[in-house]
Amino acid sequence: AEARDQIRIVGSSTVYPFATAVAETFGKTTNFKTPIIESTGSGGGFKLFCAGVGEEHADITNASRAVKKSEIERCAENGVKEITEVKVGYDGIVMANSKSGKRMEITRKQIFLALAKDVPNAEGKLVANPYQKWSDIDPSLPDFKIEVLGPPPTSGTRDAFAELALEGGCKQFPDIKALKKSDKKKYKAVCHSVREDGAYIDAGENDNLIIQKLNANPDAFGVFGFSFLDQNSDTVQGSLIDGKEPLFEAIADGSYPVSRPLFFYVKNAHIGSVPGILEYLAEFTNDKAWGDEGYLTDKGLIPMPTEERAKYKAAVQALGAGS
Amino acid sequence: MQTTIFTFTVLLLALIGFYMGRARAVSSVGGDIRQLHSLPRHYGYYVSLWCGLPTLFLFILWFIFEPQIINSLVLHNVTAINDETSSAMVARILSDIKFIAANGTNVKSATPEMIAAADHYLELKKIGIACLGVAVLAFAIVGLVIGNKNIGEKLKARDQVEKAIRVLLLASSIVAILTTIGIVSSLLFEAIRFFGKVPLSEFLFGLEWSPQIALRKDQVASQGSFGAVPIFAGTMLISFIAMCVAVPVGLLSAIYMSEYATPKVRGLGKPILEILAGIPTVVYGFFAALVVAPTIRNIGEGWGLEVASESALAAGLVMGIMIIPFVSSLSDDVIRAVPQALRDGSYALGGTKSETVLQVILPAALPGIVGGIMLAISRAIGETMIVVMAAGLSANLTANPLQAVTTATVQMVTLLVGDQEFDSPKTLAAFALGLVLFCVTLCLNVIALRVVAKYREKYD
Amino acid sequence: MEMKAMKPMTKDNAVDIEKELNLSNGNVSKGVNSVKLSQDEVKISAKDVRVKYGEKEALFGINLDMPKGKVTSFIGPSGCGKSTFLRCLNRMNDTIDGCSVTGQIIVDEVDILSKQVDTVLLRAKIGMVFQKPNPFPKSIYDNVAYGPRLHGLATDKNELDEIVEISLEKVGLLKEVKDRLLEPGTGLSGGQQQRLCIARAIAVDPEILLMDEPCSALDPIATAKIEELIDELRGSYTIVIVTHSMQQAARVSQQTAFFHLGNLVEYGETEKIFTSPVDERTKGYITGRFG
Amino acid sequence: MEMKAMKPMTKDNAVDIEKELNLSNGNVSKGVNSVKLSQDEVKISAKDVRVKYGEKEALFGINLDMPKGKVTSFIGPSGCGKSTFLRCLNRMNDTIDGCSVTGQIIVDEVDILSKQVDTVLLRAKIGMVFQKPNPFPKSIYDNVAYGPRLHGLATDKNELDEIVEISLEKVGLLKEVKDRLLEPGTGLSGGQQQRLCIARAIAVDPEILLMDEPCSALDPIATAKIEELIDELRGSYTIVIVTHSMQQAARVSQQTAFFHLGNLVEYGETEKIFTSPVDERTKGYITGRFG
Amino acid sequence: MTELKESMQKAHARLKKRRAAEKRFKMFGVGALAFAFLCVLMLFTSIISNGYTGFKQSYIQLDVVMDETVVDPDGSRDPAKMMFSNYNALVKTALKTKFPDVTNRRDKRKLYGLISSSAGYDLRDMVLDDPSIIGTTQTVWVMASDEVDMLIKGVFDRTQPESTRPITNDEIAWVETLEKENRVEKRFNTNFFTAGDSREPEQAGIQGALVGSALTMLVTLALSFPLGVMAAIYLEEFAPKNKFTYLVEVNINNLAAVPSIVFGLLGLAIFLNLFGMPRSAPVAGGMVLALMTLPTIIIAARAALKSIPPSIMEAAIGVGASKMQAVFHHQLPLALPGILTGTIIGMAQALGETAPLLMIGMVAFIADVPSTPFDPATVLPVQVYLWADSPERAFVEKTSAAIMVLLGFLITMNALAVLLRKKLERRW
Ligand SMILES: Nc1ncnc2c1ncn2[C@@H]1O[C@H](COP(=O)(O)OP(=O)(O)OP(=O)(O)O)[C@@H](O)[C@H]1O
Ligand SMILES: Nc1ncnc2c1ncn2[C@@H]1O[C@H](COP(=O)(O)OP(=O)(O)OP(=O)(O)O)[C@@H](O)[C@H]1O
Ligand SMILES: [Mg+2]
Ligand SMILES: [Mg+2]
Ligand SMILES: O=P([O-])([O-])[O-]
Repeated sequence: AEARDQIRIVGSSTVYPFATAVAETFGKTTNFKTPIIESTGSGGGFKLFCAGVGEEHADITNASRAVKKSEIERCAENGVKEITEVKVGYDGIVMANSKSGKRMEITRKQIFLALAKDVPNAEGKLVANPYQKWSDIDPSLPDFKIEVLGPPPTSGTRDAFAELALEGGCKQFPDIKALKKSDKKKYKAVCHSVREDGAYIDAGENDNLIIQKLNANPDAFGVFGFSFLDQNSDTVQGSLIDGKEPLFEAIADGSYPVSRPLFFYVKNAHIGSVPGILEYLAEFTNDKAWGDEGYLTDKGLIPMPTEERAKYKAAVQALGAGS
Repeated sequence: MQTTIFTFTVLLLALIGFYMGRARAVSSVGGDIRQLHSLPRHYGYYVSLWCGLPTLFLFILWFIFEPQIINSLVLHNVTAINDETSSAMVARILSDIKFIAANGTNVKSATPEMIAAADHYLELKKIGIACLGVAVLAFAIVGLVIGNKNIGEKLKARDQVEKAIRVLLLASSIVAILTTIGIVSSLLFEAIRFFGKVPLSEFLFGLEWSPQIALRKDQVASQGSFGAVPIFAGTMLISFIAMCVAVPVGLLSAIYMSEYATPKVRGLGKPILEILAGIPTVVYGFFAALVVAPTIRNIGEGWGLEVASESALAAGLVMGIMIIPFVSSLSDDVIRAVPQALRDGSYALGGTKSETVLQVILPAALPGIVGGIMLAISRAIGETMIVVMAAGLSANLTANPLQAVTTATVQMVTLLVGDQEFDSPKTLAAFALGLVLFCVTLCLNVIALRVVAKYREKYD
Repeated sequence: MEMKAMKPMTKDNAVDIEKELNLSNGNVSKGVNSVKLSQDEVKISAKDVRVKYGEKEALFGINLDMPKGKVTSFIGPSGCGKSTFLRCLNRMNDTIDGCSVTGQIIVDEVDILSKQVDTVLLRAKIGMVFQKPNPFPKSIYDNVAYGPRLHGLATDKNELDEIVEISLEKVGLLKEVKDRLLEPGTGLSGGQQQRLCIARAIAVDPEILLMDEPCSALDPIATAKIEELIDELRGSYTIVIVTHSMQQAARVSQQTAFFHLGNLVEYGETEKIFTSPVDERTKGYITGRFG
Repeated sequence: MEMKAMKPMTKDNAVDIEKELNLSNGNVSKGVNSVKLSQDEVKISAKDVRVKYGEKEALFGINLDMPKGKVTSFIGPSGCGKSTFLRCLNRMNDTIDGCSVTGQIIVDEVDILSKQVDTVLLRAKIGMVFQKPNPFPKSIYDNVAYGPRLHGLATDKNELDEIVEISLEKVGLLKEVKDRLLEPGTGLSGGQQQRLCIARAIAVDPEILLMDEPCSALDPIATAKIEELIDELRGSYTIVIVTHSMQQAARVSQQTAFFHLGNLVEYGETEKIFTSPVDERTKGYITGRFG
Repeated sequence: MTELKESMQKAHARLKKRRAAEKRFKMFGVGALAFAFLCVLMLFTSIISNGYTGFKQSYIQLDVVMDETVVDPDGSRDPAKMMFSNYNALVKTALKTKFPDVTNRRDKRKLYGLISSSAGYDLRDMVLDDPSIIGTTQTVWVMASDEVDMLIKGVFDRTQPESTRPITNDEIAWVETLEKENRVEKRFNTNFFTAGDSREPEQAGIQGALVGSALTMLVTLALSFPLGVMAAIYLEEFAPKNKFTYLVEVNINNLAAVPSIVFGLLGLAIFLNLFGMPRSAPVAGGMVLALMTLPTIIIAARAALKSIPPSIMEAAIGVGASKMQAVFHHQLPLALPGILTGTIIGMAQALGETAPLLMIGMVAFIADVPSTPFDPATVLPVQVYLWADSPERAFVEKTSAAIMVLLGFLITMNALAVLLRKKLERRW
């Protein structure tokens, strides 16, 4: 068979817009073919990526979370022993509503109370979430039904939101925090479970659709990535969480609490055999791309601090030297 | 590459065989083709078949067995492999070797032994191809000669050729069976693994569906979060709503077009309706989510009803619109196929058109209409996009069309393309859903076929 | 039956016929009509009935008086317009696109071809039975009850039962199907089906019964039964029957009309038509020279 | 034609017929056969031919010798098995699921019912024409040329042209369609279509021509032409024709066989059958007592 | 009718009601048909009103100095080297000269953002085409960036307060300056039809997906049509009526109800993993869709074959054709129109499918236009799906425009089949 001369990338739909932008520039500014990037979701990406070494397997996988231990094991089983992790930046997860409604100011604790499956009642005992209106939680919050459109349980964004926003609020209850030490499983179950009585609505993976639905329903809130807020700032507004507005700068300096890192993973064994991988990595880690004013920021990526960038860039360059 | 050349060679030989066979047949009767059993060209086909068919089998055998033979030969020389090596390990080494063979020695895993194995591999490949070439050529030529030799005045060439075609026809209809086998087998193994983690009874009768909890390994099914009842109930609710739209609208349109409308209206109307079936479902999805759902919500709230912003009603209504043509086009055909004699019978008794349609034509056309509706239901059950966009993914067990529900296909798609984990029941659940859905529709179809057959017996 | 007429037709006499036809393709059908009926003997009176299918003329002005309470049969070679004329008599031609009927057909002093006439009621009054038995895909009971239900002839279930029973009795089907009134009518034998269709037509209590080759799909025994039935019904109904069998016409009818290529060639007492036809064409057809 | 027989059939004689039928529903058909042919006069010889459709028996042992170069006609009431028997003669029944034929049919010393016989060649030798004209939706030329092409009867285009022309000439269609050989055969009139079908059958140069009610869909003029044609073809072909018109049987055939409910009731010279039938049933049918 | 029988009088009385019922029923029919038409109309208007602007693109006129020190610093005029020069710098210089008072770094970035990043590649092509322009000043029309395009098309409201607008006052001012000088123009977006996918909305084109769809449909048609027809012929004409035939029949009906994503799973397991076919390639996609389409075609083809009058078959057999010949010479050509109808419906469905392709890697970013069925490719519905999921606002109109192209493709495909069907239709 003829050797493959085109990079194949799989993985997260969150990283997809950034990876494609890099791939396109890479294709246009070099003699290599533009890589093919499949949007399979982080988990699906690892599944394909870890299937083995060789022509028919992907070279790079994008992920909106770090690789899991089970996935590393699976990789190793299939002979994918060396992989390199590259963190590319941050993604803010925002809660937003239509501009025709009022901007919401909310804390993570309140988010937990609004969206968790079980919440502590006055005595601190866990009960099924009784709150129907925002104002039931706190009179300062608006007086209408809790209705939040967000990604389904199968989505990485949903996991991140649960971990950062819900757990962040959850921890603030001392009783529950204590649970963390005694019964870690229970702790996680309490902090990560999203209510299923209709207040939280699984709305599929299409964030544009959520935004359009918000426009149609001013009382509803949506949970989605920062780039969608950025692009639709004329119609939707991000809620302030813990007093922080979801702004580019606030996410970049880490003061906005709900943001998560994005990654991609490279299969070392393919470097040198599939042409262009190193050059692609170079393009991605170039400041023109992921720098503070790189083109990826236009696409909504929140860049890492300079030192962190330098660290990953060095790692990538080391790959090239090694082969 | 080489195989392409071989293919063309064989095709060329077959072509030559055709002309040889034809010529031989004609000359065997001294040019008076009337004495031949079959037409000269049948003798041509006959020789071509002799030339091509055995070679085709050879090709197939080669494609199945060549990799296995070469693999075992290559691995034979690799010292890293002994009897205890796990099969996963063997496969990995093999893929490494092939990778080296394809991409050269600057690959990371390239140890000298591996490189040698890769060279060996390439060598064997070359030999294999050469063998294939010789064998193919030999088979084709021998076939050609045998076929040619068989030709004589008495050879029933047409019968032989037709036999071959018949086998081909049979093979085509077996593709449907093979597809089914493929589908079942690609679902079955994963589904069995799923049922190893979640008991079948819980899956079939559990009332709660919540794959989110299962993501955390420790709690898997113990909380009963894999009960498929709400999913199938949702599937039925949405399909039912869709049918409530599609059946009356489709059937009435069909009746109007076939019984009342002028041929012109009918000629134009049918293709226009058929466009509805071809519009991509994403479009319907947007339409349902952004136009229909808010409208329903507004109306509902005007009436003081509790309406979820994502309702089964919105998804069902729009899905109903999408499948209108399945009902209308197929019903139109069967209604027109009802013999005129029945209409005449009713008219002659003083029946009006509507009475005739409702009391005579529809009952007579029922089996066909049921067939069309079955196809429409199939489509409704299999639809994904509209539900994802308009009804959401919450697995509520409810019969209230104003609430959000979800369907089996939607869950399958989300589970399969979402963030999955190896071996997690969450991913495997998709396969189980698929398998159960397959069985359900199979039962539905068997029943429908029986019902239709029964009606036929009664009324034809 | 004259055997001399049985020699194969030669080119010459084929041409003869063609000539005759050309002649009779003229504007008005000038058939021989030996029937003279008094005013109140007449049930149906057709006056210059012409039918066109699109551009194609199928009937060229038919004038015909059919007597009350008797059986009139139409005979003639295939395609001569028998069925077409019969269908005019209860406006069944209305259901055919592009079929236009002119002239007058007077039934009980009303011109049934006029636009004002309500075809629904007309057809209830003038029943029709078709060549191929066409029971509805319903139970035997529902088949017969269909008409009465449509027209609301019964006020309650009992009355309806009675109508069904009487109608089935009249066609001699009752004892054959008594136990299976609720089974589908399509499950009956051909002859039974045809009698069922007649019962269905009778159930709305019509005055006239039109039959278009009612026996041509039946075997001899079934045919015999139907013919017997026609004979019994005569008197209470005015019956018009189309048949391709001269034997049948001779057996069941009192008046016979012979059609040829859209014209009424000859009309008279059945016996007279069959024994001493006036027109050459009638003679030719009867004696088997053509047809 | 005896007018006394024309009285409507009564219940009594319907029962009579039923009795007769029961009698003849026995195992073997013991018809009257007045035809005695010498060995080389016979073209087709049927011996104890029985046909079943699934479980239903349609023919109960038919024995019949048909003479070479003459026209044999089958008559009888509807459903008596005429078509079924005719279709046995060129194995057309093979195409019907569940139809089983036993017995022997000897044509030119070969039993054509045996498995060894190549039906394709057989049907080329024994042509068939159907009740409804069924030209292929192709050009007139292709219709006629279809058979010769199938069997490779022409080595080149000229020869094929010739075959087509001769066949069309034989059925008297050539001068009518000469200029539009490439127009579709379905555009012809009914009579022309039927002649086209005959031409198509003749084109493969068969020895026997089977015709199943070839004129029943045609008007009198077209019928006359076909009958004339049959008369001309006789001699070069052995012709078997099914007809429901006794007049036609009388006009075109030399031998007539009368079938009734799956039995051959009577077989003889046409003239004899029509003037002095031996069997009661034949007499009843001929004189119009039933059918 | 002078003397009505008593029973008839009753009937007469009911007549009015029955006539009313008749009228009502007819109105229901008209209503149903009208409703269905209305749905078609509504869907079309919503798509077209959203999408027609996608066929236009804003261009901005700039005076660009083809500075030799940028384009060809070492003066070698070597195309291989000039290939990678920084042409965007030329655009930036041109903008800087046009708006000299922009000095702030942030503002400069905004200013450069007016122009699409494709401008540099356009300039590169110009230079490589004709190196003699190096050193001259060229007046060129370059593509505006997606945000400016949205502004010019009026999607962004200029009157809104700046903070709630995705575009700043400065940017609006610059665009208005350019507009005043007639340096802004909306043109037909040929690029949309000649380019592959891109992350920049203004550069994104449909050609890759269009060709991908065409190739995929070709594979689908080439497989499902003959297979379907042959299977139908076997089942309708040759198969003995036994258990096996029943099994096949149930199977085929059931396959029609299998969710399309399951066909994707099948394709992944069989075609990719077992047969080793390339990922993301139209061959594999076409094969998966062919399996999905097969039941529809078989069902339609069987119905079409069934409706051919048996007299044709009899005629052929009567002159000595074998059954096989009769079927292939007569039945099949006559059934073809009906078979085509089934093919139209089946192919229409296949054309709109996304879910099964997800499993075999066709839901992907692929910038290159495929040229063979073995090249990686996406298809139109996938492109629609991907664009619909992109954050950039300009992709909204692109999505609708892509849907319009998809519908155009569908209607063309159907029209071709309908024409063919008309041609094959024969009356008898
Ligand atoms: N629906 C129709 N459209 C066009 N022409 C028709 C139609 N029905 C009948 N015809 C023509 O009108 C003429 C008379 O037909 P009609 O059916 O009345 O004949 P018929 O005497 O009943 O013949 P048969 O004995 O075959 O039933 C024929 O030439 C026929 O072709
Ligand atoms: N394909 C079939 N399947 C089952 N029964 C059949 C089939 N064809 C004919 N029959 C039956 O066989 C018997 C003889 O039929 P056949 O068609 O031979 O009668 P026929 O004499 O040609 O009548 P007609 O004059 O109406 O054509 C009839 O009872 C008929 O119902
Ligand atoms: Mg008639
Ligand atoms: Mg017959
Ligand atoms: O596709 P995701 O894994 O980023 O949700």
